[in-house]
Amino acid sequence: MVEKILFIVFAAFAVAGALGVITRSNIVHGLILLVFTFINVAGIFLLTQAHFLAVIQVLVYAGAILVLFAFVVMFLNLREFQQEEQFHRGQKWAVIVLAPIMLAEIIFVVTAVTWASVNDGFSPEAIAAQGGNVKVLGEQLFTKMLLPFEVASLILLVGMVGAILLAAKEDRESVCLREWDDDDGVTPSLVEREV
Amino acid sequence: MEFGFAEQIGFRALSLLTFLPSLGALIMVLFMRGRPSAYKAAALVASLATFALSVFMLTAFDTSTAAFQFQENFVWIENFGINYRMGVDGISMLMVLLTTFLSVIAIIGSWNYVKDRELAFFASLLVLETGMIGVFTSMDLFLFYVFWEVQLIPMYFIIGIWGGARRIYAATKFFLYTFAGSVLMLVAMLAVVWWYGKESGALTFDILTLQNAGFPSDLQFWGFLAFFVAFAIKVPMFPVHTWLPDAHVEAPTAGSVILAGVLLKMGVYGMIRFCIGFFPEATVNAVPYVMVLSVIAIVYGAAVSLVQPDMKKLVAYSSVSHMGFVTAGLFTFNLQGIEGSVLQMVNHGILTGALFQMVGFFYERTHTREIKDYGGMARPLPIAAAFFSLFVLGSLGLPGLNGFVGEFLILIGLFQYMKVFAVVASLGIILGAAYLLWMYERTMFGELTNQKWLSLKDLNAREILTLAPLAAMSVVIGVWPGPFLEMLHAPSLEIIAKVEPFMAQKQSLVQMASAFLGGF
Amino acid sequence: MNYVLPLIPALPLVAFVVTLFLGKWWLKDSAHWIPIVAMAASFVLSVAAFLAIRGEEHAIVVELWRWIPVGDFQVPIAFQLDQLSAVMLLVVTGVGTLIFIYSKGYMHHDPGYYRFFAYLSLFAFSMLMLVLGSNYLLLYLGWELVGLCSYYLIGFYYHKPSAASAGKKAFLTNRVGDFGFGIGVMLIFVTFGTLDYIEVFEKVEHHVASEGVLLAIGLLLFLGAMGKSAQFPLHVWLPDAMEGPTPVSALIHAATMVTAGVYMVARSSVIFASAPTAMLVVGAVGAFTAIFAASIGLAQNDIKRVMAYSTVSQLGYMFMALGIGAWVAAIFHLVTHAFFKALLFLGSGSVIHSLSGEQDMRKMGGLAKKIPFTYWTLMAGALALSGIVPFAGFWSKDEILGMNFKGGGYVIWAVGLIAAFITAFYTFRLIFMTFWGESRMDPEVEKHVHESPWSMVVPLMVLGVLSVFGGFLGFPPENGVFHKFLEPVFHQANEILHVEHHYFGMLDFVLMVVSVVVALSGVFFAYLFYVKRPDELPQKAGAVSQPLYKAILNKWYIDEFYNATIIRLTVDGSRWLWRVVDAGVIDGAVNGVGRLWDIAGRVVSPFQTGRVQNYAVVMFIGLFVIVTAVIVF
Amino acid sequence: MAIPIEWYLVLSAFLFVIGAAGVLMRRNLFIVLFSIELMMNAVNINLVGFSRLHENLIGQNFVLFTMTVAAAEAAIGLAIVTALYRNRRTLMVDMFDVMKG
Repeated sequence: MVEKILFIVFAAFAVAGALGVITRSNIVHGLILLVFTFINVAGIFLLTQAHFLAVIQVLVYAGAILVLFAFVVMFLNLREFQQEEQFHRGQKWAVIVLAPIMLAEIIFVVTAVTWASVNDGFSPEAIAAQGGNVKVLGEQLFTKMLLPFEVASLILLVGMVGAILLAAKEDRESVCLREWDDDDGVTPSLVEREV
Repeated sequence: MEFGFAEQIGFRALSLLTFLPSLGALIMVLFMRGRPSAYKAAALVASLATFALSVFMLTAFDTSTAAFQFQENFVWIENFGINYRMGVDGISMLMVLLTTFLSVIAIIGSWNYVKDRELAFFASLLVLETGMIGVFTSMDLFLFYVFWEVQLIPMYFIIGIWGGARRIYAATKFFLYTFAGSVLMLVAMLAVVWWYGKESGALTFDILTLQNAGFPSDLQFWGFLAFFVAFAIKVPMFPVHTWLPDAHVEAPTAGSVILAGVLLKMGVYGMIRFCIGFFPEATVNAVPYVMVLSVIAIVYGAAVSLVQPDMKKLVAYSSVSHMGFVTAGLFTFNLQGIEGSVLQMVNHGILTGALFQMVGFFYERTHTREIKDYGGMARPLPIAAAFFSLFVLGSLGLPGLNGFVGEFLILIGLFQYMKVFAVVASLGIILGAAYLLWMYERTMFGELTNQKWLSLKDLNAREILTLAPLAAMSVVIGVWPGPFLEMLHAPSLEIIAKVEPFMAQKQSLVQMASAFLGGF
Repeated sequence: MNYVLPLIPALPLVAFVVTLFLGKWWLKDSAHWIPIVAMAASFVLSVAAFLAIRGEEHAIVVELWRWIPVGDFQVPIAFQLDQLSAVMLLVVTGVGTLIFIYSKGYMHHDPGYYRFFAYLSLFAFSMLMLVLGSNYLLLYLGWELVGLCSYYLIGFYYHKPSAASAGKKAFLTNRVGDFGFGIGVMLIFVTFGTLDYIEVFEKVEHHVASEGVLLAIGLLLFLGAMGKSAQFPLHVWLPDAMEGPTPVSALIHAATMVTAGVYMVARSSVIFASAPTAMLVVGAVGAFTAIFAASIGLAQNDIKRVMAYSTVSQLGYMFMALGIGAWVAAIFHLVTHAFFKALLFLGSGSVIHSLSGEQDMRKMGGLAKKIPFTYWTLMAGALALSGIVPFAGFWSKDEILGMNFKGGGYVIWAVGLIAAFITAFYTFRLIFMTFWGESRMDPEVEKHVHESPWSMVVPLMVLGVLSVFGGFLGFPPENGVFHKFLEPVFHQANEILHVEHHYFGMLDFVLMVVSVVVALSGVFFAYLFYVKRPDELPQKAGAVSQPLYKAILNKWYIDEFYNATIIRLTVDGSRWLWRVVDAGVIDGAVNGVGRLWDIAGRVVSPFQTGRVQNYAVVMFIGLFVIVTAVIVF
Repeated sequence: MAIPIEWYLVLSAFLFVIGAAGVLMRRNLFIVLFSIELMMNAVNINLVGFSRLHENLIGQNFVLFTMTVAAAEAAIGLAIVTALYRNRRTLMVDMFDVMKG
């Protein structure tokens, strides 16, 4: 019973935070509300006995990713955008009308279905008996899920390299491409350069 | 007797023939960049070698059979029953000869015509030659389709890059027209293969196998229609001909020569191989419609030619008229009609190619193609005028030159099929004489319209060398067509044998129609 | 014969090729030798052929090679020598040789000297192919080739637009005729399964074809003959053809090519004999043309045009003969006409030559003393043409008229008689206006009047002699040497027609007298008009029949009529087809399809804003629709 | 017993739709990125919920991968934001519309 009450509380906070994120015009406010949402989601993970995930959620999302965001926000000095309009005019209304209906439909669908358990045997009790969530999850991750795990690390690496490449100061070689991006009418001619 | 290449000639002559020009193009592009005299010579050598090879193959060619000869066959994509299979019968052999012959002419003729990107131009011509020969030699549907598309691309470039002022429009129109047709053809091909695969349990793209498949009536109808539309666009037949004048007017001379000389023939060749070969029953049902369209094309093309102000456009429309004869002759399904039709393809290739070449030579000198800008050209250019008159006369069907033999055979065939058509087609011949002579008179005869034409130089040795073989062929076929016709006897009989069973059922209808038209 | 026969056309062909290729650089002013020698050799060979075939029952056929062998359509290049072709050979090579020699003098200073002789040789070759061919397709070949040569030679002075367009007109008019001929040939093939003369005629005799089909064949062939032999309504090209040099007019447009139609009908005598209606048409068209063309000849002032209309008219006589089944008479007239009309043309050419190119008779006069050779030879020709006894034209023409009368064609006979009167009138009008009376020449021209060189006069004299005495070949009428010689050729046709053999009788004599009287009265009236009172009578006559005179002067407005109807209709119709149907409807449809996609693209492309969120919304809406659909259904 | 699966699903639906709405209607590129993170969290909740329901750990493992990808995505996304800002001096999404015909 307590679990359920806590769930409702966490869920309510998370939803409220999320709504805040998409409605605030100040980015920093949005960022803080996002952290708030993530922390509530971590709470829900805790309630579900996914202790490791809850910790990771706080560390990675509320920690690493949001720090990253915060850095960039400060770095770019985005205050000027607050004066501009924050919502798409036409699209806003389409979304405002459609989103609730969509939500209702999804809820209708998920509640209409009877969900049956597969019962693979990793009940919270069993996990606790085997040494706790972290141990069991770790064992699985490094045995059954080893290959995906390595691939994930590769993805991270690629992401890192890509981020550095993209954000790095551009050298003069690619000036051409940027001009093209700027759409100022100068189309780079590969043919001319070849001749 | 076996007709594999090994028994007949001892080496893979057809593959060699097909890819020799491309090989030449490759060598040119790889090793001769920037040296015009070298790569032009290489292009000439490659095309000459191809021509020589095709003539050499003639010595081993057996005219007594309709079987495919010099056959090569090996598995290409096994799962779909696609083979690399090549072979020629009399009809395709003749077309191959025409192709190799005209390619040489086109290359000599455009020696100094193109000013920029010459290497690419000559390479395109050679690749085009490969595509054309491939179309005529493939015995596998898939291979055929590949070559069919291969020849489209160089031609698109030739028109689009080296063409006249409206070249992009013309090239795009040419491409889209043809491509619309070939897509239809592809669908029909797949339908045919799929049906045969379902019936026999094994997919095959082999043309000979499919020719004997005996498709059901509704498949015949739709298949015929799809193939026919594709080929009719290529020919081009009456309502789908409008790409031709534009393409010809904008194309460079060599492009026009090849386009009129060979590419149009691929349409008729396709009809022979596929429309008639695969769907004899539907073909027989379609004969009256094809006839009407062809006869309309004959008269219509001639009439429209009459009032063209542009020489090239005039010749282009005359092609519509002449190709009308070809399709009309083919669908008479008697020996005279079919052989006349195939021979007329050769004749048209030679004559119209020559006419385009001549117009090209005039254009190089005067930079205009408008008939009204000419006049009295026989004075400064007597040799050109003489050649021009020979080709004009051949084209209007003067006996003793090649145009007559084909046209008359077709008319004889047509006359046997239904007299009215022959009479109307003959009207086309009168009009043909009218537009060609009128053009000749207005350009070559009369007062000199422009005094600066007086300083024009007559044809030089190279240009005479371009035209002389065409003129010689025109006379040879005109007085001694026997050897050419001999190659056609067996395949033509084969075609007739194919449609004959269905003709019998249809006969009464034809009779009814001819009774309706007064029996005359 | 196996070697002689092919050589006859081959020699001029060789002369043509050699002259054409070497003429410009090597032969130049001596380009005439090879053609003349070749032609003379052909003549000798023709004589040999003539002697060989004399009295033979069957034709000699020499096959060289199969020309078009396709299934049951087997056409050889083969020559057939029989009496008819032997006569034609002699005419073509004989008159041809004379005219070749004449041309040497006439064309002497022309820059296109070699070209002229090349064309003439090609013509000789084609004409010989025409008469020697053993089947209809070869006839067609020769037929078209002579037309081609005619085209070239009429347009010989190609820088003159009138000459160029006259050549084209000749070719196209002939093409209209050939349209019929071609279809006729096809019909022959489809009906008889062969094109070979001998086989076709055999099958006709065995009634393989119904009379209706034969009638159709006959009329179609005759359409071709009408084109080539300039019969009404396809006569319009011949007068214009006088744009060509005079030797051409003499050889092609008087003596040989234009008679090809007569030859063809005579050659197909079996077919025509089996289709009486066709013969009737032939006779009627011939008679009408004879008087129609003669009437136009009355009012022409150009010396060559008078001759041209006279030729058309005389050809009409030949068809009159064919129409009644008088095959031999037609060929006889063909031969004598070749003599005297070639003579007349060459003579008038000589006049023109003497007058430095003047062709208008109103600017001549009093020439008799100045160019006596020309005058006397021309006089012989005129007498022959007018049908004065005993000159060549009299015998042949009288035979035609007589046969018509006896055959019951009284109307045709009467028409022929009137035409004979007109002929005599305009012929002597020509003589009187040119040679008699006062000189009306330009003084400048008059100073330079000279007799023509020997190369021109000698052929004139030879032809003059032939015009005087040639008629006796056909004496006595219907039974002469000529008739006996040609008998085997027309044997079949005469059998079909059940012709009985006539002997010369009282009726014939009366008819002869009548026609001589008519001819003489024509001469007399001409004398009255143009020698006695040249200043008043012609004007008076013209004034009395004003509209008629005007119509005649304008050739009955036939050219104008054609221009306004057929040509106008074709050109305008074609232009309509091109502008409206081709460029408008068909290409419009094609471009319309293209434009349709263009418009569709323009309509749809705003949806592609380039803003990712717009696309996302659309995706979202799509998702919404799908989910809704899943729930609802 | 414990929390029913439907609850997780409903919560997840809420977060997802809110995230989607944010992506669709906000002009600021940052907020759009935030919203994407929200949507990913919604997915995570689902995964964890089902992991609980089915009494196995596969769902939880997947959440780890999701987070990895999210981290990579955030890094790349921010790099792009930086580059874009440097070039165009704006981060309003609707200003980037060169990708059209």
